[in-house]
Amino acid sequence: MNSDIKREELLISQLADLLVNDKHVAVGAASPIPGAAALLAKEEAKLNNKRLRVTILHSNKYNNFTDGARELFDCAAQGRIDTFFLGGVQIDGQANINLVGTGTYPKIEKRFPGSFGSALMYFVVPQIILFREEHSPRTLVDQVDFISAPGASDENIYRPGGPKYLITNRALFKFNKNLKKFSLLKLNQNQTIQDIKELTGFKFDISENISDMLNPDTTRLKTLRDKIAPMVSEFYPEFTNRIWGI
Amino acid sequence: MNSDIKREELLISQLADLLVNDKHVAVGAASPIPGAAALLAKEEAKLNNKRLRVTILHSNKYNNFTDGARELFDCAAQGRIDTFFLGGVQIDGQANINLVGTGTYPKIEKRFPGSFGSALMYFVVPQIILFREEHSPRTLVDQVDFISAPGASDENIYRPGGPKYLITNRALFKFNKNLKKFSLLKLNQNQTIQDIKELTGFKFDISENISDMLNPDTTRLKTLRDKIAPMVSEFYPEFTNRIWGI
Amino acid sequence: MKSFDELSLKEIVNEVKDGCILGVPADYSGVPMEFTKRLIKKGIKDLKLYCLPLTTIQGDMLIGSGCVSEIEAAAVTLGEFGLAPRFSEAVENGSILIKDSTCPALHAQLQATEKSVPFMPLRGVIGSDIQKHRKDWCIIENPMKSSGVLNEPILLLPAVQLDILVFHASCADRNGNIQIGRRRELATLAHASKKVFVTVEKFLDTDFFEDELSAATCLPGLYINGISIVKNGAWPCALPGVYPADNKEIKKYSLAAKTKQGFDDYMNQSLFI
Amino acid sequence: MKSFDELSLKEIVNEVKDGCILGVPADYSGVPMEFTKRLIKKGIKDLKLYCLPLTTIQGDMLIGSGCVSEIEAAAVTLGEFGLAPRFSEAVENGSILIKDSTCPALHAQLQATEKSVPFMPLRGVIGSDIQKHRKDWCIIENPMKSSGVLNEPILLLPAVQLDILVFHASCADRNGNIQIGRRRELATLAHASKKVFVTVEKFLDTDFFEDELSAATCLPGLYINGISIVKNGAWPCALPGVYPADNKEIKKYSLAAKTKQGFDDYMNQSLFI
Repeated sequence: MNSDIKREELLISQLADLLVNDKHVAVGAASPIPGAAALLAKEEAKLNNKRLRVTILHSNKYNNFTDGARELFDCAAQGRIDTFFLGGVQIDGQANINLVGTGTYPKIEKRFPGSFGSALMYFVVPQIILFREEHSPRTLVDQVDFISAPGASDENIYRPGGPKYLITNRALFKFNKNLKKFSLLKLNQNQTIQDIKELTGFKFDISENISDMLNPDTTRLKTLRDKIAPMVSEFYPEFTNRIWGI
Repeated sequence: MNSDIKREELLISQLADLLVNDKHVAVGAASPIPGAAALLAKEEAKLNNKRLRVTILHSNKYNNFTDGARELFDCAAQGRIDTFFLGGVQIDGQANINLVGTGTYPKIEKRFPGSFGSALMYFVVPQIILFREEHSPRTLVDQVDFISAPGASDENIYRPGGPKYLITNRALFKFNKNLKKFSLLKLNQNQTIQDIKELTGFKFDISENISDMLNPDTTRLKTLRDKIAPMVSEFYPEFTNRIWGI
Repeated sequence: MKSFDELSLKEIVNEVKDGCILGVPADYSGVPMEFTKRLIKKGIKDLKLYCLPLTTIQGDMLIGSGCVSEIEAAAVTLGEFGLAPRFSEAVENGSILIKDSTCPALHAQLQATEKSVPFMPLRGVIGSDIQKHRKDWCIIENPMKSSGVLNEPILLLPAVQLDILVFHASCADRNGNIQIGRRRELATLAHASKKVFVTVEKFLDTDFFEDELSAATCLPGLYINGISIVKNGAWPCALPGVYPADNKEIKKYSLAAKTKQGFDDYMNQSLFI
Repeated sequence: MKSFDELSLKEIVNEVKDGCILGVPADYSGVPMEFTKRLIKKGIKDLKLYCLPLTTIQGDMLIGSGCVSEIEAAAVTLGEFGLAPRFSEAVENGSILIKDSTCPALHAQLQATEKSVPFMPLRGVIGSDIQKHRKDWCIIENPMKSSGVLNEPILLLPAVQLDILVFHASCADRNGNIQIGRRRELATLAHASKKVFVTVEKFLDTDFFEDELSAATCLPGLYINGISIVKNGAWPCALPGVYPADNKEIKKYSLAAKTKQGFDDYMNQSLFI
């Protein structure tokens, strides 16, 4: 077994750690790393005699829905999904996310695909994990140009869900709902707090128990490479080919 | 072929005449006579190179729906059903129908099953045919004790549909929407206008071109007995056994 | 570890608590009759039945056995075999509360819960005595400038969440997915229920999701809290596509239940023999 | 007489009129690519695309070819192959109007039409810039005393009716019923559309309604105005359960379409060879 741990493997492992208390994790479009993390967490739950259900929309086999494309949203609104992943062209310090584009809407300078289902999912799924590999002042900004979904809402708005974590290539943040602010929780290897401060466009707190991201142990790495990678190749063949050569 | 025409056959034939301009007729629960009429009309449409779709909820074969029990109502609300049949414990002179019971609600004296889907179907299906075999002052009343669905609505209410005809063992009435009143159109054999007046609990007009209900001709009767009866026996075996001995 | 909970029928019955809102499927969507009899035998009290949209012998038996305090339905009937006698009598003597409704309203109230919105609009119904007696419904003027007519009154129905749903189906796969065919109202019921239990004729050692067409016929296991094998579990009602109704038995019931004494005799026989 | 209309692809294309609202299925529900190319070749103008809830190469091609004036969608993207270049450029230079939405809103607006109600409520969304820019949406205080919270703002979305829907499916039966498997968003689209046309890989000489399980996989012919056989009609998109996407071709398109010239060359080649 190759012991050089890849960046993607570390992220998958970090994400899997956040799913240990879940019963149902759903993964949206174009998300190979969250997809692999969810399947890994499911496999490890089995060993602990627990059940974790994983719905991967991009897959046929791991797509648990039969009521059409709206079922993801209905299911989430019913409170039946514990964790979902969202990304963003821009993410700001109040956890507002922008999937639409840069510039002053509707006069867009650079247009991206659009908001997908974020404007509902962000409100109703208890644990939303923001996932954006690129960690730069361009992606993590002080204020997003367009709010696809707000990080926080007024008291009279129905909102059982919201942002819990933000993970990038360089760091893991926890979102503090009351302060409406991120707090730096973990650093990727070779990153310093100073690095992160320079590369982050918004102000954040530093957690008291800040630590390094730990590499997956041998057992987990073996599960990931031997069992999970082939599963992921069903629906993300390009990704698994690039990372694991399968 | 037995040429003694049964009462049920005459009613089926009368109803089939009302369906000649339809594209889609739907038939609800416990309605063997409307069901047979719809299938007869469909068969005759075919001979005229026209298509009539028939949805019989009580059948598996002739139930065109795949979106669950709500599809009948959604489909009707979309304007995709031309004719539907409704009955009533009581029907009054303004075409209000009562499927709930007699007495002063909620203190019911005699309780019947309930309103089913009448409170929507009566509003959205362009041609509702009221069908009640028993023609008596007990069933055709001046004012129903409970309005399951009103015969007419205010101008600002969305109502593309409503009552068009009322047919009983003894007579066929047409409903005049503007006058909110029935008009006697056809008499069953051996009935006089005077008979009908005595047996009807509400006041009605007499059509200028009142006529007798005509028996089905030999061709239609043959179609009904040879082709339609076996089809109906799939979903109303007791009825077809009683009427046609099959 | 098994990917779902296989329970005994007794365990399912024990999940039903006095006073809860119980989802009741129509006669065409898999009536859990064996479960119903056990529930009666247990002596459940004060059930609130929510019928989608009607009930036949299941509701009549529960009412006749004194298990029901309230029922919301568009109809209670024995179909070809006439009125539901225990229901009619209970309404006539005021021993149960009937919240009279109409089929599409019963669907829409569950769809509101399915979407987690507080209400659903519905056309029709306005001007009926159904609407006049439903204090939990309300009418607003259409506030939507971009659709409909502005001064149009629109009926709003509240979201209703069921405490528990039990239905009978032909089979479940090895992951606890339930084959419901085109009886998709069972999906609506399940989505709107806090807990869902299913009795099935059998388990199939297969995965419905391995094939797109068989996937289309099932209710995903994620909505199901437990499954129990109960052979002939809908009898004497039909299980659509599997077995027809036992009309002789339903007729027998319909005649017996015309009187309280006849009903009691019938139930004693069917529960204890 | 045949129980449905079998049309040529040309006849279907001719049903689409300049300026109409065209329903656009997502990449997982049967994209009618062959139809789309013919529509472009015909020189259709001023289309208003309603995507449920997104579009990929179909929308990008129509936009790049100048056929579209307006698009309502939750996303336009080439998925793994990056941004939809013709869409992005058209938005950036203001040559099309994008009504930005979110997936559940696009579903709900069609469900309103499905039920013929003027609006549907939706939770979430409030406080986003999507909502702030949608003048056709409105917010009311929850008027429902029996459900939800009284001072809660509730978003209402208008019913949207499509003029025409065209999608591609694997097969139709002899009565014009269409096999859609679990792609039930196609049923929602069809219910909300004035006219519906389908291209299929083939006809099967069977009746899906003869069996309860195969019935569950189909969209009833009653919603369909015409069907045409078009082999490989979704290429290069996938037809779920039948063939996968031709990723090589989509990648080729994604590279070509990065410039207007590259796009024109690609389209010339794919339309006229």
